[in-house]
Amino acid sequence: MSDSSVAEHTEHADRPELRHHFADEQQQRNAAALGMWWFLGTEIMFFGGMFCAYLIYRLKYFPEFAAASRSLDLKVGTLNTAVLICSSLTVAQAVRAAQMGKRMLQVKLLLATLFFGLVFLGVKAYEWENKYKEHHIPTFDFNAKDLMRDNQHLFGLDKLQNDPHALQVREAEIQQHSQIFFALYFALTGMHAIHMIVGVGVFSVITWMAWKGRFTPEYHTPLEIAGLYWHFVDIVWIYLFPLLYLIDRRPGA
Amino acid sequence: MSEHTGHIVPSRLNWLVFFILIAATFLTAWIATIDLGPFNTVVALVIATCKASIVVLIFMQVKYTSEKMTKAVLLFAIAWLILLLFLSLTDYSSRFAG
Amino acid sequence: MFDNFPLWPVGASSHSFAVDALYVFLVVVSVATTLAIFAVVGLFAFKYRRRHGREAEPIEGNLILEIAWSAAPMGLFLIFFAWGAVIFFDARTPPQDSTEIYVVAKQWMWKLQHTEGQRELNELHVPVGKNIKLIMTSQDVIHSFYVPAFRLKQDVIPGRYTTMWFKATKPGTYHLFCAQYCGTQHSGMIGEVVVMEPAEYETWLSGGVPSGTLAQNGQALFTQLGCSTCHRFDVQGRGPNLTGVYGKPVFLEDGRTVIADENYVRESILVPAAKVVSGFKPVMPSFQGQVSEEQLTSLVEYVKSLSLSSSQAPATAAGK
Amino acid sequence: MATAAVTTEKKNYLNAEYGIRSWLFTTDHKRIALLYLVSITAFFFIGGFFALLIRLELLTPAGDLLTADMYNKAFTMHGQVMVFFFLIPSIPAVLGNFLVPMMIGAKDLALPRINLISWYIYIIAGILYLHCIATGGVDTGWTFYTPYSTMFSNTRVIEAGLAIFISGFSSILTGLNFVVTIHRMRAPGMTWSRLPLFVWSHYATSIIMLLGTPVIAITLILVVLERTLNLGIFDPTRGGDPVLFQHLFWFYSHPAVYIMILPSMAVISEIVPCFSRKRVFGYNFVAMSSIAIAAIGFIVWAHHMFVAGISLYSALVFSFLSFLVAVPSAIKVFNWTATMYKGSVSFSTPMLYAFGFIGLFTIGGLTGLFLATLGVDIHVHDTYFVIAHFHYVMVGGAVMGYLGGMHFWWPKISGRMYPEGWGRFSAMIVFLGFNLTFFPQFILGYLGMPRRYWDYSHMPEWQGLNVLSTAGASFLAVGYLLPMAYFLWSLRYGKIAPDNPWGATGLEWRTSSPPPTFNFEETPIVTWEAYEYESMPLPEEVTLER
Repeated sequence: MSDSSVAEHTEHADRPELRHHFADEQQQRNAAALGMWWFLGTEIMFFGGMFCAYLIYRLKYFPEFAAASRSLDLKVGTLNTAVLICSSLTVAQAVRAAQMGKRMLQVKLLLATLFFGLVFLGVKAYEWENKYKEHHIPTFDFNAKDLMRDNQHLFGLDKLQNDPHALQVREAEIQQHSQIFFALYFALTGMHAIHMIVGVGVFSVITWMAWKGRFTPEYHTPLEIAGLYWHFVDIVWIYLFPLLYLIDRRPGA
Repeated sequence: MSEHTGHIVPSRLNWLVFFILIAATFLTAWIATIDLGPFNTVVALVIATCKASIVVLIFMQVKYTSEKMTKAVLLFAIAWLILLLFLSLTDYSSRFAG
Repeated sequence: MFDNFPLWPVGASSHSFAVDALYVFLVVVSVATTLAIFAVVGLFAFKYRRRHGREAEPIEGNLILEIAWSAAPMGLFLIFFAWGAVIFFDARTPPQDSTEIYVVAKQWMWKLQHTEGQRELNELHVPVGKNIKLIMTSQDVIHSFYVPAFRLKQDVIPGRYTTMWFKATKPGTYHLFCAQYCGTQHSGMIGEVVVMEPAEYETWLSGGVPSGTLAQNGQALFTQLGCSTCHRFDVQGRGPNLTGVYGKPVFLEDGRTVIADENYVRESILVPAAKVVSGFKPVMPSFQGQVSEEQLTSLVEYVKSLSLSSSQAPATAAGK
Repeated sequence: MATAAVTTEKKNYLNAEYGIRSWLFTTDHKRIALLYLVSITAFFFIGGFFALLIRLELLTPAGDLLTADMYNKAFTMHGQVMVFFFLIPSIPAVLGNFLVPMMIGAKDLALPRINLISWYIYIIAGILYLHCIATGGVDTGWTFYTPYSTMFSNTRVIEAGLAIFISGFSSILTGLNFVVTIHRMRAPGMTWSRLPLFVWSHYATSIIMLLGTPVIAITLILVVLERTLNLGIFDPTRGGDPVLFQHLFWFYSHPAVYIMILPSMAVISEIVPCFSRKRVFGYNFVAMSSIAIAAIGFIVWAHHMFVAGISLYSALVFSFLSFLVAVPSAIKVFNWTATMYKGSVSFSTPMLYAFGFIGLFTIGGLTGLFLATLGVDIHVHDTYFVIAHFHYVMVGGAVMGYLGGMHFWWPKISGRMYPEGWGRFSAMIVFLGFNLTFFPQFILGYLGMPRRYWDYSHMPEWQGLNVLSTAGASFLAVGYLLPMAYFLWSLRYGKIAPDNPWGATGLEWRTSSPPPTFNFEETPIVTWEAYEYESMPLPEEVTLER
């Protein structure tokens, strides 16, 4: 750490939050915010690589993707989206509370954020556990039998009933291609969950800082920056929800 | 020095955004069950983009920031993502056809 | 003494000349540009070298010059692009009357199969002056079929067919390389392409002990696997009549249209349900895992032979 | 504003604090730059060692020195070490780290702790990669092509992939720091149109680091997951597409070439005006061409895949786009040349490297056009022609720029002068050795020698050119070792460097050598244009030395 160098450079001694190399707080805040925005740009491309793979395989193996998507629990997915939106609201309100200098309100809102974040992760864990029970985790005894059972028509399996060999082969294919969906599902939701876990860790620190009264209407940059990250993770989920859960939910299809 | 605090978003606006987001979430889940042909995906993505936009504009305060760079960075990154997807498709779209 | 310092590869295909011509053009332009830049740098460096009593003159820039030296290279590049594109387009579009040879690559060898039935390992015999189309796939990793004398290469990818074509113009023996890194013995995955006079080639063809042409093998397999019970030629069976299908557009059940090329036939054998012909039910079983890549090539070849008029393919006409 | 005589008592960033802790926990961008300098130099010699093995093996046609597997590992690790652990961090993390804040009149980078973290991340990645080398290495080729890397290779692919994944974060954080610093930390009066071109190029480089690196990060993670969990995303036997990997890989790895060359162009854009005593010709065009290279560089990636089984249509699109990126590169070369016109050109060591750069980059760039030309690429793709081309750009270009920059700023970094005679001598050795090493490879490539061949005993006619190449490589090795030796020598015995030995205009020359911890005694206020050499007198000692 640069404590020694800060001590050496005493011109900001009266402003403890201001680091030595910045001229004023405004410059420091702007630098941090810009840094976070660029980092979020990086994150877009990080998920972008997976979105690219997703797009191509979705075009290539649409029936399997549609069927696998239907096997995800829509109610739980919708609910979880709502939970994440709640957490975004509490973050936005916490920033507001900091801007107005209300310490306890900040802390409560941040605790609520942590709560919603953990609920989201809990629900995600529950969904993954179900995937495990359904044998929908790639390579862990992966089995797409239930997908075939529920989507006879979509896969054209109904037309193959009197040809056991054809059935068998088509089934092997469905097994493979739906596994690609689930590979991408776990890659995408897993990367998202890792981001959530990091977010919860960061917000624990932020909550502690808020509790200690570190944030004032003049200085609450860490909260603001962490908030940007949290909202971004929320936005990723806003896209993952339709891309994973809503590929094809039409009743007739 | 009011610059330091930035713009304070009214509480009511935050709540309004919240309700729109929740409503849109249920809306998109419901619309997905109606047969719109190929437009199901389009509608789902349009709704997602609207939701993402208001999060960016209000919650992330991009609407209020005096900083031009924020928008530029955002547009930059999105443009790059589209380049990746679009140019990969120049290969795949014409490969599937053949 | 130049045995150890060859400067130019032999050219032995209809392509070599085209590629060489463009290459020479590029070399000439590049050398001229490089020399010009070196000369100007050298001239400036010498003429304006640091001397006492002479100061540098401040010059900010010159818009017209900037535009000129942006536009001029761009114009030149457009020529490179267009010329290169024409050659590439030609190299990637096999003529209709090509003789087909199947290539199966695996770590670390080339298996080649002539439609007449001959099989070869790491050695390919072709007649001079005939268009040859290679239909290639790999059993394991990505390889690349590269014959420098023909100035052609194409990656060979597992799970699908890629094609390339050439017309050899000069009899001789030429190197065949794997150009895509494929593991331990990558540099040992080499072979020879033997280009022969047509008469000599006929002798070579008949010299071997082919167990029948590729299409004939395919036909036998077609019956053996029971394909012929559905794909009938006399009456409409459960599957479409395959006569004349190859190379033509096929209307699919889901409204799309595809051209029935090698990849389509291959896919239809392995993944029948993917593109079902309009008016038929997806009842065909997949043969994934049941037929080897070699057998697959013979089946594809047989389906093809059903579309060729007897004048073009005497060998297969006899088999029919 | 340049301070007068330097007293030995003067505090600077080097003697401000002592002890290992003062280095390992520093947040001073200059000290972090030196930490990077030491670590990338170590990796340069490791990569160089593998290069040596490759060249020795190819001295004779038979595969006699190494086994096939050892050879495959040697070229793989040569590529990965040089690309990910030397070239990508080289100029940005050393010279960029040191100079970007000083050039814009800042006391430090905007995020100093992040800067230190990025070095630690780099070290963690480096140690992981060294562990990978020590425990058997990796043989996939630096490109990790699937399905070989995922299903067939029996080497330590996971470890190598993770090491490169981690090093990516170091690169992202460095880029992030530069962008924020350039936007937020400029001294009063340092407008965008007064920024040194070095800073412009680093800005462009940072954009590539930020938007490209995450894609290779996720791609490598997918490869690792594919190997550990058998996902099948790139496995053709399970419905995956191996060519998709190539798309994702080159989406980063082509722009990565510009991460290497843009900072080098940055150095040349500083050296040429300084040793011509003139403003750079067409400042706006040189600055904007950096941005254009960064932007267009992202949309040309599939020119690595013309024969990889992409569609004909896609190949045409990418060939066309690839030619576009050559235009801004050409603009730069023309502008540097024009800068010398009516100048006062000195042949000091950095300028010799700049000449070398212009020459080698011209050849490297022009041969790149051969590869963008579809018809010719079918023949020369994956041959030694490609090897020669990218070494001309990445070694001839990037390393020449790096060495030129090291000589140019060595007085500032160390406070000492290097021996000028030795400097000129080794610049010449590097230039000649380089050409001898790599020019024969163009011919080998057109003859059809495929890359990554361990044994060419069936093609003995290739030996002559390979011998030339190996001979050149030994010159090159001497050329690289010499500067290392006399730089170290100069630390103790070199002449004390004045603040501005070259009479250069940049802000970094208006503070003492070596600079104080916070770079400037007081924040500078910029009132002059970039490269205002007409109002910058040549210092006495340089005038005498010519």
